Amino acid sequence: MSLTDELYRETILDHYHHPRNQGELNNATIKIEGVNPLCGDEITLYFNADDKTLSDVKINSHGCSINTASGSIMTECVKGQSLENVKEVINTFKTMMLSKEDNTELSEELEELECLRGVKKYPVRIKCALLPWNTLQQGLERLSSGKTDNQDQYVEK
Amino acid sequence: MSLTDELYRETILDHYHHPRNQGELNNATIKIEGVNPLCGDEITLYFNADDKTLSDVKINSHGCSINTASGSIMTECVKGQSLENVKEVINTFKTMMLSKEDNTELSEELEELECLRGVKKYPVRIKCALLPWNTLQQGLERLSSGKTDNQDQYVEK
Amino acid sequence: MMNIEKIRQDFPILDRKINGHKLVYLDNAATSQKPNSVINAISDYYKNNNANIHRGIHTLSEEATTAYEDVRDKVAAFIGAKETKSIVFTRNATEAINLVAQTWGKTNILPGDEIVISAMEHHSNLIPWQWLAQERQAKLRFIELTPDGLLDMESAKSVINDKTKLVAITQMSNVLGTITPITELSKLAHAHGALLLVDGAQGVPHLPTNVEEMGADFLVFSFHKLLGPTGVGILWARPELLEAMPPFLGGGDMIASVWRDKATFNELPWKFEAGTPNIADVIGAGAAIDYLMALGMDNVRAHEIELTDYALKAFQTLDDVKIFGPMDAKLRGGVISFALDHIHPHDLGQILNESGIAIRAGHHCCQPLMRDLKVWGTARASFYLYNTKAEIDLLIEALKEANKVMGHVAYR
Amino acid sequence: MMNIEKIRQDFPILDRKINGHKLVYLDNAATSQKPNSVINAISDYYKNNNANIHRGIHTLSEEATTAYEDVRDKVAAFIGAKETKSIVFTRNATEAINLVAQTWGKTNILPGDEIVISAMEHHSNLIPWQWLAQERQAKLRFIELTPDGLLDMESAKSVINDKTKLVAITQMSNVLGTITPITELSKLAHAHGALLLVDGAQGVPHLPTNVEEMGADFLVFSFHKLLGPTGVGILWARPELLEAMPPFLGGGDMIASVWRDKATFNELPWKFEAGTPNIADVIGAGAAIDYLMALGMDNVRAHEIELTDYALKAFQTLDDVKIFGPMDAKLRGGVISFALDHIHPHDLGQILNESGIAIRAGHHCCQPLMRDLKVWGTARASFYLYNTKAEIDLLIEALKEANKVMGHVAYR
Ligand SMILES: Cc1ncc(COP(=O)(O)O)c(C=O)c1O
Ligand SMILES: Cc1ncc(COP(=O)(O)O)c(C=O)c1O
Repeated sequence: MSLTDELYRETILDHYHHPRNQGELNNATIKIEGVNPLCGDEITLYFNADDKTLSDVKINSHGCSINTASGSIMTECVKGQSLENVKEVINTFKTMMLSKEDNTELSEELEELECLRGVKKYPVRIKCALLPWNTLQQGLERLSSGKTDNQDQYVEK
Repeated sequence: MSLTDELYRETILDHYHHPRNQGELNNATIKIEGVNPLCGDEITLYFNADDKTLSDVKINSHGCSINTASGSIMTECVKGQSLENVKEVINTFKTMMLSKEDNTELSEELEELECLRGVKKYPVRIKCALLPWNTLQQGLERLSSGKTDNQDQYVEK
Repeated sequence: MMNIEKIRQDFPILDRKINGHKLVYLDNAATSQKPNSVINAISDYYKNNNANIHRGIHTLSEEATTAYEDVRDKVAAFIGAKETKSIVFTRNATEAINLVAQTWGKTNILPGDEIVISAMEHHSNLIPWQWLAQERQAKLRFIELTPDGLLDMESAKSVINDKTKLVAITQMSNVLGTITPITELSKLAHAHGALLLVDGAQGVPHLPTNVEEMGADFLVFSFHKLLGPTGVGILWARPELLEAMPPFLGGGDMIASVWRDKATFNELPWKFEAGTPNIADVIGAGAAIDYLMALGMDNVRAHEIELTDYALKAFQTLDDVKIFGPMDAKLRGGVISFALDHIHPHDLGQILNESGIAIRAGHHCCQPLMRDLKVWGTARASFYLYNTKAEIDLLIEALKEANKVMGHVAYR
Repeated sequence: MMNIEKIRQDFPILDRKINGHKLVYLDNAATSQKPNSVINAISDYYKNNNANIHRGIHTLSEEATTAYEDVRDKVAAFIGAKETKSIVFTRNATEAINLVAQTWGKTNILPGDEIVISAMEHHSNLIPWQWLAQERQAKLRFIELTPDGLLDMESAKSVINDKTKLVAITQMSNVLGTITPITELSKLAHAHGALLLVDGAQGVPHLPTNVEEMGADFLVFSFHKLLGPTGVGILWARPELLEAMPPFLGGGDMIASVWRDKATFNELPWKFEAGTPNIADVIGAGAAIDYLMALGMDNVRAHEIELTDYALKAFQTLDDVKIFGPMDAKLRGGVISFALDHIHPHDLGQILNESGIAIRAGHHCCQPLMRDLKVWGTARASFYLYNTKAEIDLLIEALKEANKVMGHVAYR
């Protein structure tokens, strides 16, 4: 199996070709764009939430397979979850992607994320995988700050 | 005789230590500054002239030996000369300094300039020698343009 | 005719192995590789002549000054400029455009004036004019493209008018490869009293370029795309324009006399070069010009037409491929943007890299063009004088492989 | 303690012969020489990893990006900056100062505000403030020097007041060698709500430097004076200042999203780096930091104090010599400006060059200071880590010779 085959393992390709929760949410509590200026990936994330639960989420991706799959799996992992849980999921995923060691454990509900672990070997692609998550994180910050003016843009660093 | 000895031959040192026509001319027809931004040499040139003759000239030099000597000898060569002659002298000197060949002939009246011929071997110093002459040339241009506002600065290139 | 195999030996990086494969470098529109003569010019300078220039009287400083200033003559000869003093060294093409916008622009653009660029400009030839237009309450207008990606001269005629003060246009598109009709544009602009700035970042490295024949008023380009080092760009402008422009950055070397409260400025071109310049790389840039002049830009261009023609035909043997830009190699440079139906360019770039093939993927700093093309990015292969048909064959093979890796699922 | 003979072997140019003599390079305040590790870092990059950065997905681009960005960490560590994103690469110190003047300055300086610099600033730390003051109808004020060439803190206290918005000051004078009391100035400036910009062009290469200890808000310097290549300067600023500053030059790489009529900008530090940066030389600059960090800046400073002390004493054995600046080597760097009574500095420079000794002569880009000192220029010998006492002996010998060549005629 070549490195590339490993990267593009089936789960990623499945989510890339059939992304879940794609599209727009009318009257979303939060609408936020995420941009990776270095490669041009852009996503728009919509979600409905009160101060406890993230009840619905949709994403409009125009990125590469990693970016699209990561966003697709993310929506599955966070939809209907308590905000507390959502934050924990974000943390788990970011730790998995950014820590030097490769020993982050994924619980059963998150095991779909497993397929993205291979991305760590390709440093330039890590940002592709992180963009939806960082955008969600910024969206949550906006939610808790009460500034829901829907003008925000998250720019990947 | 080392290269340096040759450069600092006696005539130059004499003019450097006893520069001729140094100082200011009150109510000069033309007063013009000359600057070499690269080394900081600055001179101020004063002369009286009508449309035919350069009747008097003074120079205020703060430059190196080459610059000071060149200005000093220049004043001797041009003082009291017809403007036509002055232009010719300027041309002769500039040709001597700038031509690739080393065969510019100097007439008897100009033979004091001979000592500056050695400067040609030191390309950075050529500008030191040229500054008074280029400043005089620009001053003459101002004279003939009628703009005698005494605000001019010649900047060596 | 150039001997490409011999040329390749001058470029040490071409022996590099990537993932076990010999490097196939097809990212020349981003930056070119460098011949030994350029690399050595830089290290020889540091080993033998390094000194600060202009203000020094010792031997090293004199040698460094001469070597640095001599490159100005070479650049002038290379682009057919009549006067050495019209050559200003900058960091890159981007800085050169900003210099013009901030000096010429701020003294010449008034409210209501119009600045004209095209739909395919690089961000570097867009953002400075957006800012200038905003600041001066001027209008930024766009020449559109024809459906096959050429500059639409009808559109040019309709947007350039007597309010136009500047037409700023790329000589060759870094996305579509399109070569623009500079001489025609020059006539059009000048007929309306406007000036013409040519963004030669892509054009100058690949096309014989003569500022007089083009009828340009400003030309900018970057040496890193022209076999030269990073950190050196050129602004050429007609000397009378440069004379009239206020200085750009202030500091050492660009002054004549300085007092606490005022200063007078140095002559051209030094008025525009503040502080210690990038001496070593300018000298390296001189070696790049020597290299290209020895080959002849006509030969470089002929080789690239041949390669591009070959590549355009080879691409058409692929399924599901879309090529952006003109299909006639004579109307374009060796920059081929393309898309495969089911593979995002970013993925494609990575898959090709597994075979040692370096292409670029993304918006190529031309987001407005991407929006017009209704894509989020393209894959781009771009050639230079050391590329071969065999390398294009490898590219095509690898693209076929990629279709397999990513599957032919016709979704999204 | 450093082994100077071993260090000298790292600098190939020190074997250079000038007019039959071994080069004695005492023009380090103008630019430093480069060790092999720096020269090789640049050529190795071109031979193995050269690519455009940030936007590429292929191996070379990834390697180049990593190598380039890693230098930011090194620079941050070298100057004690806490955040990598606070390091902006510029062409030189001059550009960095202009950047601050044109972005921070234009958004923060209002009519009636005051900008304070000192009487000994380099033109690069003067002209940008002259322009800003003129444009904003602000006032440029000067801290004077004490008779022995130190910064006069009484004067500082009298010119810095609540109208002061910025104090911009050299860390070490390139003419007098004077080291300024940055920490004290920082307290004084901050007490009045002003910011402190430190021109570290001379200081950073020679003194252990820590932005936090200094209490600086901005620090600029140039790598060519710090064993590094030409074409790389640094702007460090407190991140919250950089965040609030508008961008400087517009173009590729500094944007986030671009439309025809507007754009959003990239994160720090890239917001301030428009167009293709000087990649190779930044990587070379990283090698320069490695070299200095391995030696230890404390050791560099100790060596230079020793040399300077030796030189100051040796100078006093000469007739008719005047030294400008403080006479205590601990209060100054290894930059010695001097005058011989009857020899113009320009002539002196040339005479020393006959013996292979490279010094500088002129106004050293400090014309206002020259006017204050009532001279048209000075001769200047300046040291770095590879200089030796034996070289100072050669200098003193040659100065005695010069007195003979030019004669002792006490005129003018
Ligand atoms: C004190 C000081 N500031 C600023 C500069 C300007 O540095 P650069 O020419 O590298 O921009 C210099 C060097 O000449 C200097 O000595
Ligand atoms: C057409 C065009 N213009 C301008 C630029 C900017 O060049 P640089 O990044 O060297 O300033 C580029 C290169 O990226 C380009 O392709």
